[in-house]
Amino acid sequence: MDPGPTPDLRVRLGPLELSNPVMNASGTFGYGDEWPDLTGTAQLGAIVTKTLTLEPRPGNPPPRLHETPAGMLNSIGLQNIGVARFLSERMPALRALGPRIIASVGGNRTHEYAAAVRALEAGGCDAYEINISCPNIARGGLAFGRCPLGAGEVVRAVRGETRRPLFVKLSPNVTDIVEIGRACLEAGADGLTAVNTFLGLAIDIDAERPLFHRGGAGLSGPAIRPLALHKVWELARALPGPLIGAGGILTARDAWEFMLAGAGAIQVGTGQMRDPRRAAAVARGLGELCRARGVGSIGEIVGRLRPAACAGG
Amino acid sequence: MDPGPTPDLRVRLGPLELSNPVMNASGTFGYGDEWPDLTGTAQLGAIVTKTLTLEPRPGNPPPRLHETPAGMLNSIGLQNIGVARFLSERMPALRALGPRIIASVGGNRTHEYAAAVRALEAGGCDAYEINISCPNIARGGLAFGRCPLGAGEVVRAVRGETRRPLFVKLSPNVTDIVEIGRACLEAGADGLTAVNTFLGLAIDIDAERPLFHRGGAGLSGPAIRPLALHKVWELARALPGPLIGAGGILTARDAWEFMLAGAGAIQVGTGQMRDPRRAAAVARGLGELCRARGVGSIGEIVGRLRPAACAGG
Amino acid sequence: MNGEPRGMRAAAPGGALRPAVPSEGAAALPAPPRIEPAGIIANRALASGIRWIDLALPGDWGPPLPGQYVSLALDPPLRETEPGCCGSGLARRPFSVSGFERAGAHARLALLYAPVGRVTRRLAEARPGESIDLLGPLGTAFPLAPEAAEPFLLVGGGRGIAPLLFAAAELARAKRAFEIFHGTRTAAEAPPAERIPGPPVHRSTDDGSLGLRGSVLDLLAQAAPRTGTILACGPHGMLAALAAWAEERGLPCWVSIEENFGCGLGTCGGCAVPAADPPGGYLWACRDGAVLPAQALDWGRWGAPAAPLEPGCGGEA
Amino acid sequence: MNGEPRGMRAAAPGGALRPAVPSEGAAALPAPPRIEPAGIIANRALASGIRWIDLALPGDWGPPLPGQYVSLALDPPLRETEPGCCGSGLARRPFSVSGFERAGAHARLALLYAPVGRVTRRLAEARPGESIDLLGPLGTAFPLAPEAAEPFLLVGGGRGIAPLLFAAAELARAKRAFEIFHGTRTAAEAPPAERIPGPPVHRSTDDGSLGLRGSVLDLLAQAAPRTGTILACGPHGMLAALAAWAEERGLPCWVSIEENFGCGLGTCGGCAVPAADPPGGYLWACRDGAVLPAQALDWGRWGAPAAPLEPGCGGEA
Ligand SMILES: Cc1cc2nc3c(=O)[nH]c(=O)nc-3n(C[C@H](O)[C@H](O)[C@H](O)COP(=O)(O)OP(=O)(O)OC[C@H]3O[C@@H](n4cnc5c(N)ncnc54)[C@H](O)[C@@H]3O)c2cc1C
Ligand SMILES: Cc1cc2nc3c(=O)[nH]c(=O)nc-3n(C[C@H](O)[C@H](O)[C@H](O)COP(=O)(O)OP(=O)(O)OC[C@H]3O[C@@H](n4cnc5c(N)ncnc54)[C@H](O)[C@@H]3O)c2cc1C
Ligand SMILES: Cc1cc2nc3c(=O)[nH]c(=O)nc-3n(C[C@H](O)[C@H](O)[C@H](O)COP(=O)(O)O)c2cc1C
Ligand SMILES: Cc1cc2nc3c(=O)[nH]c(=O)nc-3n(C[C@H](O)[C@H](O)[C@H](O)COP(=O)(O)O)c2cc1C
Ligand code: FES
Ligand code: FES
Repeated sequence: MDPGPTPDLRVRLGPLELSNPVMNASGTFGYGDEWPDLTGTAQLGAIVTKTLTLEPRPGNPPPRLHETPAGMLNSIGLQNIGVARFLSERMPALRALGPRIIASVGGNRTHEYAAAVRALEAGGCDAYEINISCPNIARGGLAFGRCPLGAGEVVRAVRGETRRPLFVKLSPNVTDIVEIGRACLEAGADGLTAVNTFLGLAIDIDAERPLFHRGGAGLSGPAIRPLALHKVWELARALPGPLIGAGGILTARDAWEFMLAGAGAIQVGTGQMRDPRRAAAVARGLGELCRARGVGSIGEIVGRLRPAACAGG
Repeated sequence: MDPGPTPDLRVRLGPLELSNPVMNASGTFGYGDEWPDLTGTAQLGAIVTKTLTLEPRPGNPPPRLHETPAGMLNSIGLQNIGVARFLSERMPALRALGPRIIASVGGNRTHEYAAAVRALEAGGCDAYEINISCPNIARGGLAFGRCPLGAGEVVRAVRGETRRPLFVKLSPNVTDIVEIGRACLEAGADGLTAVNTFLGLAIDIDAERPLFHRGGAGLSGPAIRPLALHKVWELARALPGPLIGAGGILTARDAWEFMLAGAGAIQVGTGQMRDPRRAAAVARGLGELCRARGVGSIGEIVGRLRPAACAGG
Repeated sequence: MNGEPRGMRAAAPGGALRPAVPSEGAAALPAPPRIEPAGIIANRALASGIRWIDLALPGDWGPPLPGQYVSLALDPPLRETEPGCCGSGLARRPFSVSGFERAGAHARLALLYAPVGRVTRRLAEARPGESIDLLGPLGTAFPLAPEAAEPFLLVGGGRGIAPLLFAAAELARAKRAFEIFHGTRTAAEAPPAERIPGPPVHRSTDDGSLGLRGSVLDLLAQAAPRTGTILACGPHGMLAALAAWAEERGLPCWVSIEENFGCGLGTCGGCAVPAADPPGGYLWACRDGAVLPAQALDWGRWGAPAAPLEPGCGGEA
Repeated sequence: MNGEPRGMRAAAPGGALRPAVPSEGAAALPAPPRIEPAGIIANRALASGIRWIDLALPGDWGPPLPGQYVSLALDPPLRETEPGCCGSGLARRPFSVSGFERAGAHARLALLYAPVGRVTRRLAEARPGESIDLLGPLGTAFPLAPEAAEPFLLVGGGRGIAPLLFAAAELARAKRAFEIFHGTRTAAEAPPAERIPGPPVHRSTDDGSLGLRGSVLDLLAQAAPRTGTILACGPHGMLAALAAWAEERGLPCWVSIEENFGCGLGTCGGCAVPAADPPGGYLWACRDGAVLPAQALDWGRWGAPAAPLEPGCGGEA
């Protein structure tokens, strides 16, 4: 049987062009340079680093992970080696792997985000993903991600430091994600990543304490997939900026749904923890789905979801 | 072995006393009078009716259900026979079953909620649960549940109609559930039920349309349990009113966690769809857990969760 | 407008099960549903993509009526001391009864199933000795009462043959006149003739590899029945076409329908299907059905069930 | 303060695996981890609550070093055309290697496991012929190099005997001096002596039903070793107590530790355990360990792992 022409998997996210729409999600793939052979890293459209802060951070005390039905709670607390060591120790290897490099950036205060990006500018990343949605740190993170003013402030500060493509990673723990997304775009972001983890709780019933030291933690994995998909769809219908979808994606079929809903690219996070080759498999699988469904270029399907039969009610 | 004294399962939710803390969640248990023998309905602390509206409602077109990883999306659309038929056709049988009866009440507009409660007053329910959180209807429901002003307005209107215990069922699809809960209590609610379903999306990838006619749908089941538990804990730490917990509870152990986090009673929804005896089994199981853990009265554990090891960060 | 399914109106308060549809046809009152562990006696392939499972139940279980179904959950029973979840699917899954007999202290229940998704594929791996959580019997029955017009015309598409096998066995036992029409995509998907009770089965296949090349509706049209009672089960498209065809010819037509089920007990409202009457209203496939008179449904308002993974059946539109 | 686990600092950029802890002891460089389907050869009970599984792997797999572990996922491989999920646990589960040998074109890997939860209980039901997705070999090894002080004192609590069995087999083969100390709750939970390579095993039980009544630490204290290298695995409380005991006596002590694992590859940061140096920093149990020198850990900052469902081991505080 003729497999047909090779589908074109290239996508464009505003100023950022990718060889295919699949990335890892930040934080489950280290700095991106580990285990390239095992994981098939070279097959990804882009590598997203663990969220980097200006200074190194030790992260939270254990336990940091807890499995829930079809999901995973984590409280890593942005453990990372800091921008300087990332640039000297990891960036060279990363660059050699081929895919685009997106540096995920975090901070406690607005000026820390800006300083981290400023420091990264020398390193030659292809784009930034500003993490204003980490639920596992005391300040910063989610505090910015739940308020349009705070989100806009961080984005403006970072925008002042770089002309590279700038994505903002949104929190789903909000009444109206569109409002936050809009504030980010208006403040100069090129696009949005949706979503980071949902706030959840696990309990140690013997100690009668929250299992995690910080109380709440972030839920990821297939459990949240329908919720993340809804958030992406809300954003896609309301805003013009390109979207990167994340939340529970394990297979190419899952990725396809996010792309139909409006994501120009997608990320695999928790899926990498089950199978470190997942993201690469999704990239290959999208090609196969294109073939099976007669799609010549994956870009065609982005946002092609028709309205609900009864959108108004 | 001596099983020890029978644990006391009675709980008090503000003005409402229950023989045990287990209820069904609204909407997965019909009007409560179906299949009493199969389900062991008499063993529940309270029966919560399907949400009732003043006039009958046909509900949404099929499909109405879709299974997701460890979860269930539904878009029932508050199909119900209306208050009048409920009172004449179902209430007598319901009353005969023994447990307290909590009428769940919905509406499109504030005055509809009030009118429904007014009409129900004759029927002798033990309490009301005001549903301002249904994601599956065009107007009302979630529209009220996502805004403190709207929520307060509905509660005030209903409070004007009844002196019976009044609970308000909150939506988790908000940035700050405490703010909504507070508005409800200030408007005269006796307590809060948390939570209704999370907004999610399923896609028919062949038709390239949302699977459900209304687009979004509500996610329930174990997938959301860690998220629901976190919402209950947020409310319990901030507000004085009694709480009823719901979201993914399948076993007594799940119920125990919600009670530690601050719920004085709990509801089993989707669990009933897997096993129509679930709620009754949870009620029995709580007794066994009390015995195994040396708890004489289940009320003792409510809200006993100690703070997180590092609450501040 | 009245949003309440008929079944709920017909049911006595308190939940005693009554046939929810006009009960002319029902031979007997259904047994109340129970939940029992069902031991697997045998579990084997019957045709390509079609399997057969024999389950052991307590001797006083049922009896189910032809057209009724049971609802399965595969995971081990939940333990109250552990967090609750669901290895293979959260909701139960419904399956029509394909055969039933009492054998001493036990009852033997047979299901015919297609391994199409999470639960059914795992069911295909279950082995004799394992046990499955079974809720049933549930739902309405085919009208096999004496006053129903003969011959019964049993029309099945693909795995839709499942409830018809049980109906055929009952009809054969009662010495009623009936014919069976079964359509599949290819010969390989057709269960062997000796597994189908009654007179020689009429066959069709999409590819002509067995019997008539065409749909099961073509097959029925070829037989051109003037009288009789149609009992049908199969994919949505086939049933919709059959309903129109039967209506045109004035033949009574009963269909066993499918939607995504939740509770199976008429308590969650998840299985709603558009009713002909009242217009805009719904029936609950789980309790008002799964067997319903074809005219009770508003086929125009009822889109095909959402994700049709089931194998074709000769004739799906 | 430096939040980065040592292992990550030691690892070459690009991710080549190097022993992440001081490598004096490591006999050889570990083989790079691979993902392979592992066929079940046998799967049976070894003692009460303890099972043994033999897995077939490709002949060029590994070899693993004693102390290394593998990471399992039981569900069938995901299909790219279907929604992805996880019947039995989303995350992989880590298990120490208990035995390994090459046998012609295949390699044979043995694990000892306790069916305590979702995945391990389902593993207990898996049958010969089925296949499991296996990632490994992973992590650091016990220091069995010539320069390590003899005798090796292998100290196991409950199922913590698992990695020690492999270490014992290697030590026996290399004709090194060693003793095994194993504590369980009762006699029924102790694997039969003939399954434990080397000299007669010293036993303790909480209830005195076998060997010394008391903890495995009591047992070791009774033996009062003056010299040697401790290799230990068991519940957190036991390891913490042992670490203190060894430190007091100046005995080198290596422990195989547990935390909830995510990736097993040092890329998610989920398995962090408090490091002695830098203070406030963390090691990654999955890649800096699972075998670590006891002094590398800050036991004071490390609470017991959260939900101790594992069977006791004689002596958990
Ligand atoms: C009354 C009735 C009787 C049936 N009798 C038979 C029978 O005798 N033999 C047989 O092979 N099949 C029968 N079915 C269909 C059978 O229930 C489905 O094939 C089965 O539920 C699929 O489950 P799964 O986990 O294997 O598939 P899934 O992985 O869940 O999905 C596969 C397909 O099943 C659909 N589906 C998902 N959840 C449900 C649900 N809760 N209920 C129904 N469909 C769902 C999906 O939309 C998809 O199309 C019957 C269905 C009904 C409603
Ligand atoms: C390096 C290492 C080596 C191990 N070697 C062995 C061995 O040789 N034999 C053996 O029997 N066990 C071993 N374990 C423990 C084993 O991994 C757990 O018993 C297993 O993961 C429990 O899985 P479950 O699904 O059956 O239990 P669950 O249902 O997940 O829960 C049971 C217990 O396991 C814990 N748990 C949950 N998720 C994880 C996770 N991702 N990783 C670890 N623990 C988790 C829970 O906190 C709970 O205490 C080892 C663990 C580690 C870290
Ligand atoms: C262990 C773990 C660590 C994570 N760390 C980060 C992080 O450092 N920065 C970030 O933006 N998101 C982080 N996330 C969130 C993921 O990038 C992703 O947004 C989320 O998990 C949803 O996708 P998934 O379901 O595919 O995992 C982390 C998630 C997990 C599970
Ligand atoms: C099929 C279905 C129907 C529901 N109908 C209602 C309803 O009528 N009124 C309401 O307040 N909540 C309704 N809910 C929400 C549940 O009562 C409950 O709040 C939610 O499902 C979370 O609990 P669970 O995970 O135990 O199901 C419904 C849920 C399901 C699954
Ligand atoms: S499946 Fe619940 S009402 Fe039919
Ligand atoms: S388990 Fe992921 S870093 Fe150790």
